[in-house]
Amino acid sequence: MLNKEGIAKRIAQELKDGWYVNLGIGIPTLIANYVPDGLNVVFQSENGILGMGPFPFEGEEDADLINAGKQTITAMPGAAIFDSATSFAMIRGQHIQLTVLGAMEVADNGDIANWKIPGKMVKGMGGAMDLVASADNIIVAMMHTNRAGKSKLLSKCTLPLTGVNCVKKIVTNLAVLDVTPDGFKLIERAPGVSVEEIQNATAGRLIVEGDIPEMVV
Amino acid sequence: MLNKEGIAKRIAQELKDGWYVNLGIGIPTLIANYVPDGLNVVFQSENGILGMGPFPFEGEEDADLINAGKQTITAMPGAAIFDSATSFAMIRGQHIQLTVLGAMEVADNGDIANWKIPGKMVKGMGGAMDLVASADNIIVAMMHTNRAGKSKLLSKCTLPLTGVNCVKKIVTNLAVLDVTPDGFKLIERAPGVSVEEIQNATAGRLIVEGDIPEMVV
Amino acid sequence: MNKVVGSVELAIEGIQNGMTLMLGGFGLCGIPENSISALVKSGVTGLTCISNNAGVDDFGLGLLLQKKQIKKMISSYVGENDEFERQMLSGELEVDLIPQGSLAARCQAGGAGVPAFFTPAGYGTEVAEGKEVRIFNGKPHILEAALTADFAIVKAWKGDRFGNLIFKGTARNFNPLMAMAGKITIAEVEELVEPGELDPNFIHTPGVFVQRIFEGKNYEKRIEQRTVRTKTN
Amino acid sequence: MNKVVGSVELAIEGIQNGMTLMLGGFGLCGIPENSISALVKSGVTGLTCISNNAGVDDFGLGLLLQKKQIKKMISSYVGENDEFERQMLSGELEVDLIPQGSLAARCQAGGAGVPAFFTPAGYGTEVAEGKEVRIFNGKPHILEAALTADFAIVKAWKGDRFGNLIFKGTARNFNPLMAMAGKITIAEVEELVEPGELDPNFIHTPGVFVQRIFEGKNYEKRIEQRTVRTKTN
Repeated sequence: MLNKEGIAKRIAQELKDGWYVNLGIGIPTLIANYVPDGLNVVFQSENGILGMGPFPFEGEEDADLINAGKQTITAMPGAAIFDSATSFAMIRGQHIQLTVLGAMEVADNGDIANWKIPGKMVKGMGGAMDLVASADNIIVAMMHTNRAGKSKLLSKCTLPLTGVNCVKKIVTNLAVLDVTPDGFKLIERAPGVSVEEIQNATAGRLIVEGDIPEMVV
Repeated sequence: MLNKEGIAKRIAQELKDGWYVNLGIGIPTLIANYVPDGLNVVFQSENGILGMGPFPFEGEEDADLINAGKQTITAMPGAAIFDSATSFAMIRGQHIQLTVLGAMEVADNGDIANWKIPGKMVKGMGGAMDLVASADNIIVAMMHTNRAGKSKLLSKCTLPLTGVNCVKKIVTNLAVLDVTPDGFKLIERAPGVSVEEIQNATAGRLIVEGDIPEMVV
Repeated sequence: MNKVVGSVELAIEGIQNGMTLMLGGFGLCGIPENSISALVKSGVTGLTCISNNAGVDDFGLGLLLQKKQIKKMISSYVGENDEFERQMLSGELEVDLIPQGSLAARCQAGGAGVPAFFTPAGYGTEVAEGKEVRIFNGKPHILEAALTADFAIVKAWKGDRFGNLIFKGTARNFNPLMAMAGKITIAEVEELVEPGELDPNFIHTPGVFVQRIFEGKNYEKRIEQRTVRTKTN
Repeated sequence: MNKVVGSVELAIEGIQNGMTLMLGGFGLCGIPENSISALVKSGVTGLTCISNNAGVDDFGLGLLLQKKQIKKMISSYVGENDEFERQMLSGELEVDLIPQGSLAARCQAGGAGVPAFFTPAGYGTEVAEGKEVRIFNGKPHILEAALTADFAIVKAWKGDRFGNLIFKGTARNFNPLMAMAGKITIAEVEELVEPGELDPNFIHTPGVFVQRIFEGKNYEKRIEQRTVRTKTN
């Protein structure tokens, strides 16, 4: 089974040289720490920067340089800064090769819910609806089940949707799955996790074809 | 009767302090030479500059600094340069207080035709359609009649339209006229021009109420 | 051409009860601190505020919320604010949540005279309710309307007397878009300069979009999430 | 991340007969001179060119027109070009004339994933024929569709290896918009610099929009209308 860092590490293996990547808050943010050596990847933050670098050294924080999580950041050499409209032009216009974000629920048709729980305080969707509606390549990073032990991979989302038919791949603490027209297709098992455990933790349609390799993280 | 410079001088009297103004090619361009002393007016050229200044001194021409007529220009202190989309955002969003342009025909409902003569080479509308469809305050600067002596102030345009119900005021070699719901309203006569001469040269509905003063240019 | 106003009080003159305001900023980054303080002092109420976020309890728009001066918020994300939550759950405060990219594009469209446009964002979600859906290139889109405001209030790094503005870092965010969309746009700047001091090639907001400008005082520029790394030898 | 291509020939590789190109520039100001010359040499034909203007007889897109490599022009103004006029009147060349502001906005929309938007420009004229009309705030608008291109070719002043671009003066014009709207965007620059040399705060076109970049040679930068004044004592 993977922890959060493990999920981030596994997703980092999906990165390709030259990609522009938008990382959501939470597990996705950790991916920046695991970019394979020699790979040039540029991180976009939707509040208006391409070429986001690591956190600043203590004492070098700049209130005018934050990411979409409102954290102080740095800019890499070759960075570019722009307004929010230009930022979402990049996203909506499909100039960003990969979006990784968290989710509360994913359905086996690629629907995603990650912004609202009825009856609870709603904080808002931020940029998530634009990101999922626009990106060609969306990976969801999340735990396979919620705190109550219930599956987050469903046949139909129960929570208000963030986007429809958009998720392409899911990396959880248990598995890597592709979203296909026939449902979740199991691609890899997390270390030490059996196909049965994944089947038990998946409420939506799950396709298991042949031997499922254990992932190398 | 006014010559082209006279028309420009008369229109310059319409300028107000602090206005942003877009001047079309031809007579309108001349207006920049007659801005009343003490009035601060900023000229926009739709290819992407606010704060267009006079032509450069000989030897100081910059191929990268032109106006929408493709003429070499200068930039005033406090100028701003931007792309074509931002430029027309200013125009379409009604941030420009006055647009002055030429016309082949104006109808007494404010329609304007100034871009195309069927059967002749069509050069294109450039920014004229955006300008007339957007601006709140449009003055047409033109001769009252065409080279064949026919009126250019009509009850209905005969040429393909550039815009509808948009012209607010017309300054010709003969007169100043407002476009009202009831037709062209004569406001001023050019020096030495009689009301009868203006009536004879105007094919559209013309409203003459009371004494019509002679303009002071 | 001199758009400089002598004080923040003069800058916000004319902002009346029930008006719609746009306020630049992302979180607490790039917010018009001086203008917000003056709005609090002015006691103006019943405001509709279009702003990506709603500040925190004791800073930014949170200060207006504390005094119950805001009737409605139009935002994309409003977490990190207890008073906001209380007013929203009690029904005192109306909240209209909009996808962040649509919010940015709707402000830009408002400033650019584009009354409506199609976007894929929000299709199939409650954001799309009541909105026209149309398919382009096989993909469903929804029609979103432009946003404008009685006043837009933005914060820039430097600006000149003509209203030309430049922003620093990600404090740019929504500021240039909202500057376009205000019937009257107020810009507060950290440094007011003379026309000609800013390079015409590198103006972020051309002065035509700005009606009033002033140099703000005592910027706190509070950091919401101070994240750092430590130097290793 | 290195988008630099070693030659203009490599830059235009993949541009095939019948493709749609966007080319930046206003008149002869800010046009991709090196790329146009290479296209002429390449002999590629049947092109649809989206460009505000069509050059003059012996410069800019006029060079491609002379060789009859262009099938269709999408422009706002095409005067000052005899060969263009001849081909247009003889029916050899298709011409689609678009209001300049709509052309700019349609390119920007294409790059921004906005498939269509409403504009007042052209309502009541032949430009509106066949287009949806809708009234907003009492004013009629027409629905205009986004434009995209197989390749966009732009000219910048400086650019870095990541494709970040800055433009000089009014040579900016359509270049940043078209850079957004190309499936593949080629940037030729007067000066190629290293990442970090351009201030991140003042990038006109972020590198994400650019796929190939090279330093052009021997820019003529011809002036179409040389207008000057004389110094008086």
